[in-house]
Amino acid sequence: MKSTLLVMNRAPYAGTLARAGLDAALAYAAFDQPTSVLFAGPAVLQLAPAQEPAAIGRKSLRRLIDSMPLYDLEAVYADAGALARYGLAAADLPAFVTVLDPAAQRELQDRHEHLLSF
Amino acid sequence: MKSTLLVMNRAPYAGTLARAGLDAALAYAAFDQPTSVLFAGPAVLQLAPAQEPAAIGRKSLRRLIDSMPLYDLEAVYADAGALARYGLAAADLPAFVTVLDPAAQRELQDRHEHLLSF
Amino acid sequence: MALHTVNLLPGDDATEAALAQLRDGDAVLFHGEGAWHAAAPALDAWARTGATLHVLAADLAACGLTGRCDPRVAAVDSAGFLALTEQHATQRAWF
Amino acid sequence: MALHTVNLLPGDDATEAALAQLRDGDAVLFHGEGAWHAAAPALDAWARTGATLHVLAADLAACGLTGRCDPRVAAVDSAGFLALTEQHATQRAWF
Amino acid sequence: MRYALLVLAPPQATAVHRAAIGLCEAALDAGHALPRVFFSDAGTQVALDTAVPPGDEPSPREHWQALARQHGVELVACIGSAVRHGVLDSDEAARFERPAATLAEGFVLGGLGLLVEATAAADRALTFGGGAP
Amino acid sequence: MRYALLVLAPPQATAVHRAAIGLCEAALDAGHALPRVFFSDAGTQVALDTAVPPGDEPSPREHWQALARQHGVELVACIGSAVRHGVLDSDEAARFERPAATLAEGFVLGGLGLLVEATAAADRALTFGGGAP
Repeated sequence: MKSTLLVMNRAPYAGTLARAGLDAALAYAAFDQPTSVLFAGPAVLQLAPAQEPAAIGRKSLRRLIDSMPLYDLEAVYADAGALARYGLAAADLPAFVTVLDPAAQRELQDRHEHLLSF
Repeated sequence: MKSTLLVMNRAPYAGTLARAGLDAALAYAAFDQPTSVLFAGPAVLQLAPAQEPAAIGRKSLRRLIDSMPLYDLEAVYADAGALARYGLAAADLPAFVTVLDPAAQRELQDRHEHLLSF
Repeated sequence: MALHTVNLLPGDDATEAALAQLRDGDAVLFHGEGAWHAAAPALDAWARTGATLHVLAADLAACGLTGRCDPRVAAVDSAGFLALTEQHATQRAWF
Repeated sequence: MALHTVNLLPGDDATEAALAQLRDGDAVLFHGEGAWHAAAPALDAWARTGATLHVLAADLAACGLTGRCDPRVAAVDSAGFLALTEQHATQRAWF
Repeated sequence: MRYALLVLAPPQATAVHRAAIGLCEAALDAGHALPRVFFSDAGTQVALDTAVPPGDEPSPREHWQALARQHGVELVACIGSAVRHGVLDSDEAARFERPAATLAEGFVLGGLGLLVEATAAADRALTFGGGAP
Repeated sequence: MRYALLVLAPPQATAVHRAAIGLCEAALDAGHALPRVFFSDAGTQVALDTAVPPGDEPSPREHWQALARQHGVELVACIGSAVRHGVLDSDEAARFERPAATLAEGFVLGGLGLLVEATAAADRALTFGGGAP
């Protein structure tokens, strides 16, 4: 067993990589691995509220993220700089998400044995 | 028959879109359409000299571009700002390529009836 | 006059080149990932160009921004997109 | 200490975030589109971080930069890439 | 007016395909001509018959097929791109000794000349790209 | 040491696949263990048997297959991603009523548990992504 940080980098609906990353994070949690998730860069857009992607043939990733605590996955972090770039406020995010500055993101990374990037 | 400007936007070997764009440009020229090509943004890297992509399983796009005059395709342009960003000099480019600033790029666009982007 | 279809995230490094190609009378249609512009600080630079700004409604909804769309951006459906292509002879696709 | 594998073009909008994550003792491996850094003005910002800089030789050759590689960047083959993964416990992949 | 479309985005970029399909429907409803859509590069993957979209949502492929059925729009996948992306009609499957064709119903393979022909005859040429992975 | 790899890049990103394959070969030559490579999202397309690479260059698929043959590396394509991308083994082809399997020799389909298992047992976990279209 290794502590694993999954770093999300993609906006939610450009392709399917964002969804693949979330599915992987839920799998790590479901297999009882010590799991953390960092939403970095455009991936903070996955956290945006009120997403309604049915008309583009997709399911809401925010809804999937909201289910993370059901998998005991609550070590979930977001990149402060990216939130500002895209005009997202802390109040827009799920309550269990912690906002981190760059130095804190590096500390988070260094606390984990493995990193995977999506 | 319509005058057509093909705008290239992609670096040469990230995927296959750069190659698809060049193949399209050569097809327009081969079918005797009034054809121009603009290398914009990362696509100016397709013009870089001495590309040797055999070890990554690809064929040189610069070599393909060098063949454009054989198809009577010499209305070929490159984005000045992008060349500077990537450290390319005018001397690095094929002799038939004309470097354009943003205003001249817009004039080029406005002289064509159709634009296609790659 | 040209229609610029913009499938770029706010802050994408192609933005600067796109902004330099906008002219009075041009129209911009944000779609796909471009729809995030409708509530992003980066919108200001687009609004200063003199081009009219539009966003595809389905993509705006996907982003959760239907109720938060900047008033400088008009949401359009497919018929509105068609009208933009009728009014502008050429399209520059940014993606 | 971490290995940062960088498959980003010079000027990519993810660059700023990547630079902010570099520390003394880290290594950077430019590969894929990242290999264009080996002769681009954007390299300076990477060189100022204190991380060691490397580029995959096959990608450097694809870019036509084998003879133009900045002296601050070391070209490595697969064995050199392996050594970087042996020396650094974690990898941050930027793409 | 007469329209011609070039689609480069992979089918995973569902938003891009929806935008293109919506435009086609609007154009045809308004009485414009739109005889052909040309798919190139990763866009040809939308014609891959073995791709199974998730869940109950109709995929871009099914929307394009409906457009072809209802309006007679010709859907051409660039043959060069298609074979690289695993999209083979029965001729190409035989040529490359693959067990079965993978080209979805409603699509045909064709050369770049069909793109040139389409835009040369059109008043409007539109490109749809971007998105994915 | 023991390595685990996650590959997300589509096969059109040949440079990324070459880098990953080169690293695998170097690791195995140096005596490291590398029991499994896991392909997810667009990375699963490398296992699409109907894709025909251009010209005479060996494709990423053929390089991965050689690695599996020579070193016994298990090549697992994430089943969820694979079926979306048209990569079906015979079971999935039957389930979704497609005429033939499209999974290339040397690859297997499997769930995300196989990724979790691989990295949990590894000293090094590496991701290969980016590139294309």
